[in-house]
Amino acid sequence: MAVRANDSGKPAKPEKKRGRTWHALANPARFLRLARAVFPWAAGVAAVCIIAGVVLGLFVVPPDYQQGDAYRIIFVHVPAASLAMIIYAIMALSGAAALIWRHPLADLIGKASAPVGAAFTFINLLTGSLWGQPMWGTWWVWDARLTSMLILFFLYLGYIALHAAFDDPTKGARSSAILALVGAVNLPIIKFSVDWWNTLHQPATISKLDAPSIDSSMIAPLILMFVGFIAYYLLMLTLRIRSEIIARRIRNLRLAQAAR
Amino acid sequence: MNHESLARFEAEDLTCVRGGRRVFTGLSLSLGSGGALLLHGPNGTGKSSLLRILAGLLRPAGGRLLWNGTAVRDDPESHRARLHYVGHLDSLKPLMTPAETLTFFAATRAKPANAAAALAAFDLADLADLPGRYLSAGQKRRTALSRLIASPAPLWLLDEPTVTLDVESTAQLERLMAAHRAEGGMVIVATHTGIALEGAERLDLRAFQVGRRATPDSPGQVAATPDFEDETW
Amino acid sequence: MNHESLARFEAEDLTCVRGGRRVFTGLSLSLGSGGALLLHGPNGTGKSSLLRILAGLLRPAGGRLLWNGTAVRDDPESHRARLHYVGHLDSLKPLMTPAETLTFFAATRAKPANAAAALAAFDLADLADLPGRYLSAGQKRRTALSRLIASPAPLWLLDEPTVTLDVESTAQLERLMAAHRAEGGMVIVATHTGIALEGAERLDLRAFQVGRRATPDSPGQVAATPDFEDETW
Amino acid sequence: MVGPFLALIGRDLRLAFRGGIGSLVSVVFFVIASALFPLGVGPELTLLERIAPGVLWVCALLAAMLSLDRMFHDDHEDGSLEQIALGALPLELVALAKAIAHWLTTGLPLVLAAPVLAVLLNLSTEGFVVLIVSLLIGSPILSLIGSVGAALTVGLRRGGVLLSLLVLPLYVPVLIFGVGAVEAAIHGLGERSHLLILGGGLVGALVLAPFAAAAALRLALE
Amino acid sequence: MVGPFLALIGRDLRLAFRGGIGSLVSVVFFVIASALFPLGVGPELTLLERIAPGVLWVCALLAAMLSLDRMFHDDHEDGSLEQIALGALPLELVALAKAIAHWLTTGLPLVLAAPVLAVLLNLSTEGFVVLIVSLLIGSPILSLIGSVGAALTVGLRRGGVLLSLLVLPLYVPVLIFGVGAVEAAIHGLGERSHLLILGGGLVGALVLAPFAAAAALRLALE
Ligand code: HEM
Ligand SMILES: Nc1ncnc2c1ncn2[C@@H]1O[C@H](COP(=O)(O)OP(=O)(O)OP(=O)(O)O)[C@@H](O)[C@H]1O
Ligand SMILES: Nc1ncnc2c1ncn2[C@@H]1O[C@H](COP(=O)(O)OP(=O)(O)OP(=O)(O)O)[C@@H](O)[C@H]1O
Ligand SMILES: [Mg+2]
Ligand SMILES: [Mg+2]
Repeated sequence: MAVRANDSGKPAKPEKKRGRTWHALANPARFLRLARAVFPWAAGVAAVCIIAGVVLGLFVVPPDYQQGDAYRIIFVHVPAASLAMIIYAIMALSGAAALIWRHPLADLIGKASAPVGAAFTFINLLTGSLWGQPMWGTWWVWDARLTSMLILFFLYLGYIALHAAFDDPTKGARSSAILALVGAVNLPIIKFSVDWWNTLHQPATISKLDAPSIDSSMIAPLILMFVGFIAYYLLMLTLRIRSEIIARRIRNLRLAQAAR
Repeated sequence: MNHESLARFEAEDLTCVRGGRRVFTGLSLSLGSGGALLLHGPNGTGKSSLLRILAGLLRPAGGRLLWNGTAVRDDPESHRARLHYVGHLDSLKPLMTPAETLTFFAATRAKPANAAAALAAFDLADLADLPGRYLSAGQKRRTALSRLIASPAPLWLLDEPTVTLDVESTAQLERLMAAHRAEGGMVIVATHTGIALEGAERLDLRAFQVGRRATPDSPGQVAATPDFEDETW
Repeated sequence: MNHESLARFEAEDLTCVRGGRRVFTGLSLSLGSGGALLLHGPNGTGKSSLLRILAGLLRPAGGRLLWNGTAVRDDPESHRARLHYVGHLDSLKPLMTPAETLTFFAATRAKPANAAAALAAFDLADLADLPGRYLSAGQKRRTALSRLIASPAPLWLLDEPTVTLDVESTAQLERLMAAHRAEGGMVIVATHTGIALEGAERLDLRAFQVGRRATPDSPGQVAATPDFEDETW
Repeated sequence: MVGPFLALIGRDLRLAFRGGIGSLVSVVFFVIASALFPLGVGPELTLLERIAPGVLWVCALLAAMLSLDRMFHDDHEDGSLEQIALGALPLELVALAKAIAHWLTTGLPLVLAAPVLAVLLNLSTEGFVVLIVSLLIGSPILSLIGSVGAALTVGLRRGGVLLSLLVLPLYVPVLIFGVGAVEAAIHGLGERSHLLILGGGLVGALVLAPFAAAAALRLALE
Repeated sequence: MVGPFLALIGRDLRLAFRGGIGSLVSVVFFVIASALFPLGVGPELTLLERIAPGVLWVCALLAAMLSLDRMFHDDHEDGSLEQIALGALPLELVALAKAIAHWLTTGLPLVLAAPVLAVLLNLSTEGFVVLIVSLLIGSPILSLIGSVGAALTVGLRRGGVLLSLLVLPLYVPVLIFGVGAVEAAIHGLGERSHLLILGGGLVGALVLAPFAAAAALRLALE
């Protein structure tokens, strides 16, 4: 017989590939268990570090001799900028993994990270311009660093919009993975070109951004906030991946219903 | 015979996942020179998806294709060259004539076109130089089908080819399929309405479904529905 | 009976011009309550065009439509209110559910919708609240057809309604058409595959062609082909 | 008449909301295009201040224009448009409802985004309020004129770009008076007359555009 | 390989020519949008001269971008794309051929139209030649990057506007160096380094873009 069904039409369970570390997480149930274990730790570290950082930054560290209290915004501003860039790098890496190994977890990491990264970028832009008003007398200047940050924000928005535009989550994930990689190639170019463009026209503005050597008492809250933000990112990542897995199950139930 | 007389096209244990859902699994088939296969089954059982997998347009989630025993995955270019796929879309530009269309598609296959003969085979000779926008649904469909004749290939994959065809054109398609098989070609057709394909095997896609819905009178199937628990991301 | 029991729908001497070419001419038809008409003929003979003319979507180049003897042209609003047209397109948004779609279209007709009953009639009750993007081709088609039931209208104009329908749905459509006619409604259907419509008249569009092509064995028809001379601008 | 009219607007709004970020994209275009100008022109604040009203209005106009092609396109493609045309609502009111829905989903967000961009481009504070008012009066005109262009190009391949060509010349007066109002306010010359003319244009467009659009839709449905 | 590659470009050109005015529309957009700026910004010649390089480059960029969505859209919609994918040409070369055809039908006409607009915007004579050269090197980059965006959005509803969002941030470096070259020439600072960087960008895009676009097309065909 040329055409044959396997026994009684029941689906054969695909064999689980074991041994490779990557596949240790290849099973959503196992991932969810891991996520449940990570959750309290991430939440705890985030809460402790951020609260400690805020207390230190607002009340303990002495005011700046030049800027008064306004500079305290740096404790949000700088870690947010770092996270914005780190998260984009993670998205690009997981995008490469998604395209090469086609692993669903890599897909999910990208989708779950993007809004968090966009939020940190936005926080950086917001705190920066809030700070800029007292310092520079204007909310915004077309400075190199500011401009490349704004473009990073657009790259995030494009990623989110592209992902959301697909009905099929795996297609959305692969497409936005391609976009993340292209954007990652472009990101240093943007930074470089914008730097160059700016120095041609207005070399003066940048110097304001170059921090004077930071007082050692300011390092502690900065590091605390940075660690807190990282923990917060991990927390959001696991939470968002978990809810995405659940959302997909619901979606699949609906699809199964449609397919009868 | 035009086509390799000892060719054999096989699919082993195919699994198809679309939109994160398994459409079918464990599907195998095998077809020799002159063979024909009729795909049927209710809406949404994966006939079109299977044809796209066989054409190499869709990557199966599991399983593999073999041509004369060698894996198609290792040499997708040759596989593309030996098949014709006619899907739901007619690939006809409003601004291009049927003759130009056939010549162009033959050129993309790096083959010379026999456009005039192909159009004549579907009774389109008089419309050969009319821009596509003037053609009716059935005339467009016939133009798409005439690709089969314009540049020969042993394996024909046809997705509901008779939709919008009138009775005479359907009969002509049936004759052309018979002639193709007589020359050693293979034909795989998905259809709801039935089509004359002498000695064709029939493949009911229902046999390979995964998440069949529980119907009130067969509550036992409920258990089969969510196999997501441990595999859906 | 739900519908006017003495209604009569007539078309007199219709001419259809598309893309500057006369498709058919001198076509008349007449249909009373409970009547049915099957349009057939090869591809491109103007079945779809005729249905669009009857629906008032396409303006005929000549001739007129009458409802109970009064010209439709004088009161197009009432004509629209008394017909349902189901064409090739399913009018279903990927982001809207079948239930919402039916309610919306009933609202555009300023009529209350009976969405639940209509969907149940086509076995779509389970899918009523699923976004359209999850539906397969046949399910979309059934949603489009359920408009016929959601807000009643005496005249049904159906263009190849059974395309992509599976066997059971086709039978159900036939039952619904019969019930509609029993209530005094009228049905006009274009189809290639045939559909059960008891006592329906058949109208072969070939009879009204203008530019019939000269076939080798009927060279006398060549003269009929170019009637452009005095009418084409 | 009122029931079908509101049903149509309601459905379009619901579809836009369900579209997620997709439906915000014209605002995003507005933001990005406005941000491109400083990149092209250079970051000097005084220069930017000088060209800010013009750049903002031109970008708002382009953003409104770019989203026009989806006004009737989807409905035409999937057959909804012919069903709506077979409904009780005259095509004139269909076109008006569509233009209103378009404005609510693109024009209004543009107006809301404008203040942020005005900051980015260093618009002087005198011009701020007038910019928003002029956009509030002017952007519905863009949607109305746009509905005519969208209806004319609905069945066409490559309609999108052709649409720009049809619609841009008609947008010029709106642009001139819109920018005029802002500049007048900045230079303390009194913006009232410009805004009044814009208002007159809005009334005119409300009266005329639906008829033109309906005629075009009738052709598209043949 | 060469035969199918040329056949594909040839067909796209033929379709563009048959499209009549429709295929010239991106130039027309370029002209109209550039012409809107004097209207929006006011007619002072010195101001115009100052912003001319930026405005011309931004408008060229927007014009190139607007015609992107038709790069793969029609072929996807009517099934030609899957037939082409089943042909002998690897998808990478398909994407490259499409980008080349796009440039020939939109980028090149933009370059040809630029001198006229430069006069309109009072661009100083020093910038003239460099503007054209920078467009000549920069616009193919726009088509190539655009082919990635077009391939990513090909199967989507509302792809057109989403495409802008994806592609505009990627266009920023081209804009900066393009304008930079013209301004450097105007101020006598030596445009060579800008043009060399643009050239490097072109080579990079030629090498990388087809792979990204092909990956995206493969997804769209699934
Ligand atoms: C919207 C406006 C602003 C944006 C988008 C912005 C963006 C950034 C970015 C991207 C970084 C880099 C962080 C890193 O390299 O890890 C940064 C660092 C910093 N910013 Fe801002 N910034 C803005 C406004 C300001 C203002 C007004 C000030 C104060 C005058 C300021 C002071 C700083 C300082 C002191 C640093 C740390 C510098 C370093 O460690 O290299 N920023 N900002
Ligand atoms: N592009 C797509 N993305 C996601 N899911 C899809 C896609 N196309 C089809 N599906 C799903 O895959 C399943 C199989 O679809 P397919 O088109 O292969 O069925 P079919 O047997 O050809 O049905 P029909 O008789 O309606 O043509 C369906 O359940 C459908 O919902
Ligand atoms: N939009 C259009 N513009 C110009 N000509 C058209 C258009 N649509 C159809 N035609 C022409 O009108 C004639 C009749 O087409 P129509 O679609 O009515 O035929 P049909 O009988 O429904 O054919 P089919 O069986 O293929 O559906 C055809 O010759 C066709 O070329
Ligand atoms: Mg199918
Ligand atoms: Mg038809």
